[in-house]
Amino acid sequence: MNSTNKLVEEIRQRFEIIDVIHPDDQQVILDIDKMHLHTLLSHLKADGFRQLSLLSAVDWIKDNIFELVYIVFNWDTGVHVLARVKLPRDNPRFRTITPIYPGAQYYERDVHEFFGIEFEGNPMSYKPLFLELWDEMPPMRKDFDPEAYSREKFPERVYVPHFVPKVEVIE
Amino acid sequence: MTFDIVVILMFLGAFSAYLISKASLKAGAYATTVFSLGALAVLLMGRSEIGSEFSVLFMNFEVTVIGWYFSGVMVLVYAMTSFFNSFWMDKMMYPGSYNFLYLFSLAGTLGLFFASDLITLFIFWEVVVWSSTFIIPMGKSRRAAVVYYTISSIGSMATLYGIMLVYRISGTLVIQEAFVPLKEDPLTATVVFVIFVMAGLTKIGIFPFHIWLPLAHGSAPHTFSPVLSGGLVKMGAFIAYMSVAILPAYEAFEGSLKIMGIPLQLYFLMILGAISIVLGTLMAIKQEDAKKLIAYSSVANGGYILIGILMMDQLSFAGSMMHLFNHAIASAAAFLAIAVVAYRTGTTKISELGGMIHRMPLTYLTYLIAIISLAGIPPMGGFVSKWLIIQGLADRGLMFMALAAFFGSIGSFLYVFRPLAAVFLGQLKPEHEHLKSEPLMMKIPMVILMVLILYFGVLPKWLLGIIGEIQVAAGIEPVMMSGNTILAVNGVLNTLNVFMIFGFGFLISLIIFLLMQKSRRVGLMDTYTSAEFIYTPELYHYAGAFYAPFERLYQNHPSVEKFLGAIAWKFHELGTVVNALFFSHKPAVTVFWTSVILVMITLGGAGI
Amino acid sequence: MNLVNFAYGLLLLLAAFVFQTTLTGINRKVVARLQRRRGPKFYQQFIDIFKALSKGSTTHGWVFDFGVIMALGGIMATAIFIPFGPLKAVPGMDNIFIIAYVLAVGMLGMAMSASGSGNPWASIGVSRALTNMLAYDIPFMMVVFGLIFAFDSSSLSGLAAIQREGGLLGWNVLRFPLGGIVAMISLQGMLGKKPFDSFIAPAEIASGPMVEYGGRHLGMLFLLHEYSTFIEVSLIVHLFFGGGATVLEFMVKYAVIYTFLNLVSNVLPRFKIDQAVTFFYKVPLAMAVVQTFLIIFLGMGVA
Amino acid sequence: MTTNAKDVRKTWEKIADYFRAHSIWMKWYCTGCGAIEMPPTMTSRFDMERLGMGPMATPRQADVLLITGYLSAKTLRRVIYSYEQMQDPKYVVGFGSCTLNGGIYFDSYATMTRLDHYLPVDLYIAGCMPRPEAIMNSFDTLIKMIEKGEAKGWKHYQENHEWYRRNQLHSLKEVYVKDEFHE
Repeated sequence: MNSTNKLVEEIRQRFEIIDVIHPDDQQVILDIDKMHLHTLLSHLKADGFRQLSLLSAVDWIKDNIFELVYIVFNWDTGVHVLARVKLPRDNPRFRTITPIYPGAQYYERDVHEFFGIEFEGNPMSYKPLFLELWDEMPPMRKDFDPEAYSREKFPERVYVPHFVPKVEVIE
Repeated sequence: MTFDIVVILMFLGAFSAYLISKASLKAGAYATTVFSLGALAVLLMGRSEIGSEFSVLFMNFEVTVIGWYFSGVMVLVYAMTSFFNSFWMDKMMYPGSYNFLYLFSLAGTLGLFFASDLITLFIFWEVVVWSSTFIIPMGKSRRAAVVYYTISSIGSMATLYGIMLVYRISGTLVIQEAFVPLKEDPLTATVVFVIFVMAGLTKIGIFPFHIWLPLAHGSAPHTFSPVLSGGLVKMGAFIAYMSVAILPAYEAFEGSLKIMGIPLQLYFLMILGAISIVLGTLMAIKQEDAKKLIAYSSVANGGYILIGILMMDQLSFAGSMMHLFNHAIASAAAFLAIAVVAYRTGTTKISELGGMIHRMPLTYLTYLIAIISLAGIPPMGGFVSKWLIIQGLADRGLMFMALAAFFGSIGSFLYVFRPLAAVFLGQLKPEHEHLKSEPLMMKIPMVILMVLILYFGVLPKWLLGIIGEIQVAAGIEPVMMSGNTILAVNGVLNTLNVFMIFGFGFLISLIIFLLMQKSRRVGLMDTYTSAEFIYTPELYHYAGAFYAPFERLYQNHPSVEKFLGAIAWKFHELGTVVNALFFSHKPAVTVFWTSVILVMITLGGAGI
Repeated sequence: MNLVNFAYGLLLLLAAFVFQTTLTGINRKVVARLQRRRGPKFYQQFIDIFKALSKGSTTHGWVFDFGVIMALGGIMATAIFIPFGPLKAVPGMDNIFIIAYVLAVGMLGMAMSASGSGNPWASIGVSRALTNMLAYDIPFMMVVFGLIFAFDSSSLSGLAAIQREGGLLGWNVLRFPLGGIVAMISLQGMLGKKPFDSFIAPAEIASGPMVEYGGRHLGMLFLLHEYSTFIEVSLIVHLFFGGGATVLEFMVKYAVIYTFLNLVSNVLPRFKIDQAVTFFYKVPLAMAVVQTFLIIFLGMGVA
Repeated sequence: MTTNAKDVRKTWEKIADYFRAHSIWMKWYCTGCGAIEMPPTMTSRFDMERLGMGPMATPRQADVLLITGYLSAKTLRRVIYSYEQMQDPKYVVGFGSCTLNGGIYFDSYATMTRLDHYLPVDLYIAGCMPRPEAIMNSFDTLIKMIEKGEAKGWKHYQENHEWYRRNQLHSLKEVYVKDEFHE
């Protein structure tokens, strides 16, 4: 826990951290205000966290927020840092992190495509990535009904039962 | 007395072509066609007058069989290429001069082949060199002309020096008599031989004098490259023939060390020929420009011709003489096909082209037949000549020459196939979608050349008959034929039978093909793409670095060009030093150095 | 040359097809047994070929068709030149250089047709195949050159007859063992068997030149493959194993050599194309040059 | 099966069908997890080559399009493209319950639920996933079907092309798409 403790202490001194969780001795989860995320990531990158392992989103539909998740990794110490920020669910917008991690390009396109979150400053993120010719609401949003979509788009096989066994319910 | 008229007429024709060009460029271009075709007709009709002698002014000529044969090859290539001249008239800077020089160089070659004394030979040599030097920069590059002229002057100077040497020894300039006294003096004979052969090597483009070929052929006007490669290169073969046959080398070098029955001097030259084959092949494989590729193939084929001529025997020599003709028409045809493509698309870069077969099928066929002949595959002419050369080598057991010959002939599949696949086959680029087919005037020479290549591959009797006469004249056993069968020491070749069996196989194959279900025609982009949808034909075309894995094996090779470039650079630096020493801003320095040198010369002269 | 020659030629083609295709089928079974499988029926290869011929096909233009016809035609013509044991369709035409060069017609036809499909995989395959050819052919031709010099004959049946005069020890593979090894390695390359099969690699370049073929085109290519195998193995049998005084002797020798090469092929991995070139120029070419040198300058083994 | 004039095969077709039945070259469209069952089927334990079957590199050479596993909207486009590149006669085998009825992800926004809606499937192999025994058994069935001339999916596709095309367009909007790498 030493290495991460030191890291967290240092970050706490510099940034306003809402919450810190240690799920594992090499992993740290930081909840942070969205104003400070970019400075945090720049700091972490300068500190050796050269790899952006993942950028994804979580749809907290009851709280009416989107949570963006950034995972960065330090190859020297083997520490994962997961930074979370919260966005309002209606008209979700956030600034891009491609100037810090250029590899975020495709993650941002991915998140934009599946959640509809817009990344300002990254014009490429508006291009479709995986879903060809998608015309509905972004499919990973919780209010999207995949089953209805599937029924409408992809007709299901209708089974004609040849033989229905009689089931007697024994009290 | 038809031949003197031809030579004179060609010179007059050159001037009249220039005058006609002043009136109308197209008419001037057609005049080159008319004159060269006329020369061809006269040559063919005048076969009975072989052996006649004539003089014009102070120049003496004699029509020998070999001269007649060489001039026939040359005029044929010139005549066929001249059909293309009219299409480039508006693209040249000096079209009138081009027409003039075109015929002028032809006249020069004719005079060269008929010359019966050494001065005449030299005069016409210079005529050809100068006229072609002025044509080459009309294409892409001026540097090419400089390199061409430099290498040619090595040849010219060598010839001139050789002539003077011979004259000092024998006191005559008549070719047939001048070399006779040399037989008794092997050392002088070696010197004369090396000098004359060097002149030949510079023209035929043998290593290490090959560097001008790709440069000049690659950047000459598209209509002159076929002539350079098919025609003018053969002048070198003529000089090489002279130095071996007329000298005669085998008698003169009777006493020197022999390897497998070949005198050391000749063996050394053969090794140069072998190096040229390997080098030309390797370099041709990695060229990105179609014209340069064929130019390097000329280097390789020059190696074959040289080896064959040096052998001076029944088979290889005949093969070499025949290869000279086959290579002339095949490489002219290949260059012409590329010229058609360049005329329609404006480029000869392999990677910028593709799918030309869908726009100009006849050009494709011409190129195909030409390269089959160049690669020496039956039933085309090139096969017969390469077969003869290799049979001769096998008879003598010259294994290293044979190694080079095998490498060259299999390597030629690689390089000739590359433009075929990347320029003519493959995906058609969108910008070439609306290209027109080749014009009629371009079709005529291509069809004639195709027919000739095929004809002499199937029925080489007539050609080998003439070659037999050449061999008799050179004092060696002529190549034997019975019917259509060529009789070699180690085996026989009946070209007609090969052709017929090939036709039979083709027929069976065609029947199998036609018996089965008809095919469905699909577009070029409807191919297996790992199920991916692709809409960019230009990216879906494999053309650049065709043999990348193979090229990688010899990419860091030593190069004569680099070596010569380094020498040139050192020379340049020396010039700068001299310039700085002599021509500084103080006149006193110049005066000082001049007087120092004058004193040294005077003292040195006194010392002697 | 008259009609009888052509009739013989046709018969020879049929015999070669039946023989080689059966042998291929048997070899598929042998390989299967090597891998502890049951393997297909011995006539499976026939079924495959006829099935391919019976199917519909697509074409990418006239050169795509023409190339296939030219390839099969050229290879069939070459097969006619090959003596089937003592049987010859056309006498006096079994010159080794003629065969080596007529064989190239077929190669060129196939390469042309493959590139004519417009598929880059095909062009890559062709470029690899040609590079491969430059690698294996030169050592082979060098050895053949030595043989021709030694026996003053470039006729296949002539060379075979000379060997048979000396009995078993007269076989060139025993007289010139270095050359024999070179020829066997080169044959492996000619047949496109492992480790020299990178030009038809199915997983990397989607079977290379064959990528666009289906239906009758593919069937004809299978025929072509059978014939070229016949030609190439026959060359070795005639040049190094004394040919055949009878048809049966020829067939037995042929089958043994072919099966041996197949077994070797099945325990080897694959060379990259530049590795193949380097290998051929380092080992077999050196051996071939040494062998030819021994023949020409020392007369070793010539008797 | 009713026999009408169209179904009567000519003699040469019967012979051809014999060849086609005993030489089955497959293009495996390995879209999903089912592909893992193919290596044991091919190698010495079950040895599919003894039935004359084998994998082929490209759809041009293949007779059977074997779809092993889930098809998403994106892969279905490629499968249809591959199918159309194959040469007649061609057969489609749907492998696993995912091609049959959508399997466990029947309600996903991305996966197809029914392959025969888009392509003429000659044979389904049920199971999630079917074991090699099931595969061998089904190929045995396929061989018998081809030999009898019952596997006529490719003809059905030709005759009812409009119906298939309508279904494809309904689910996919466009079959031939331009994706970003070719803009």
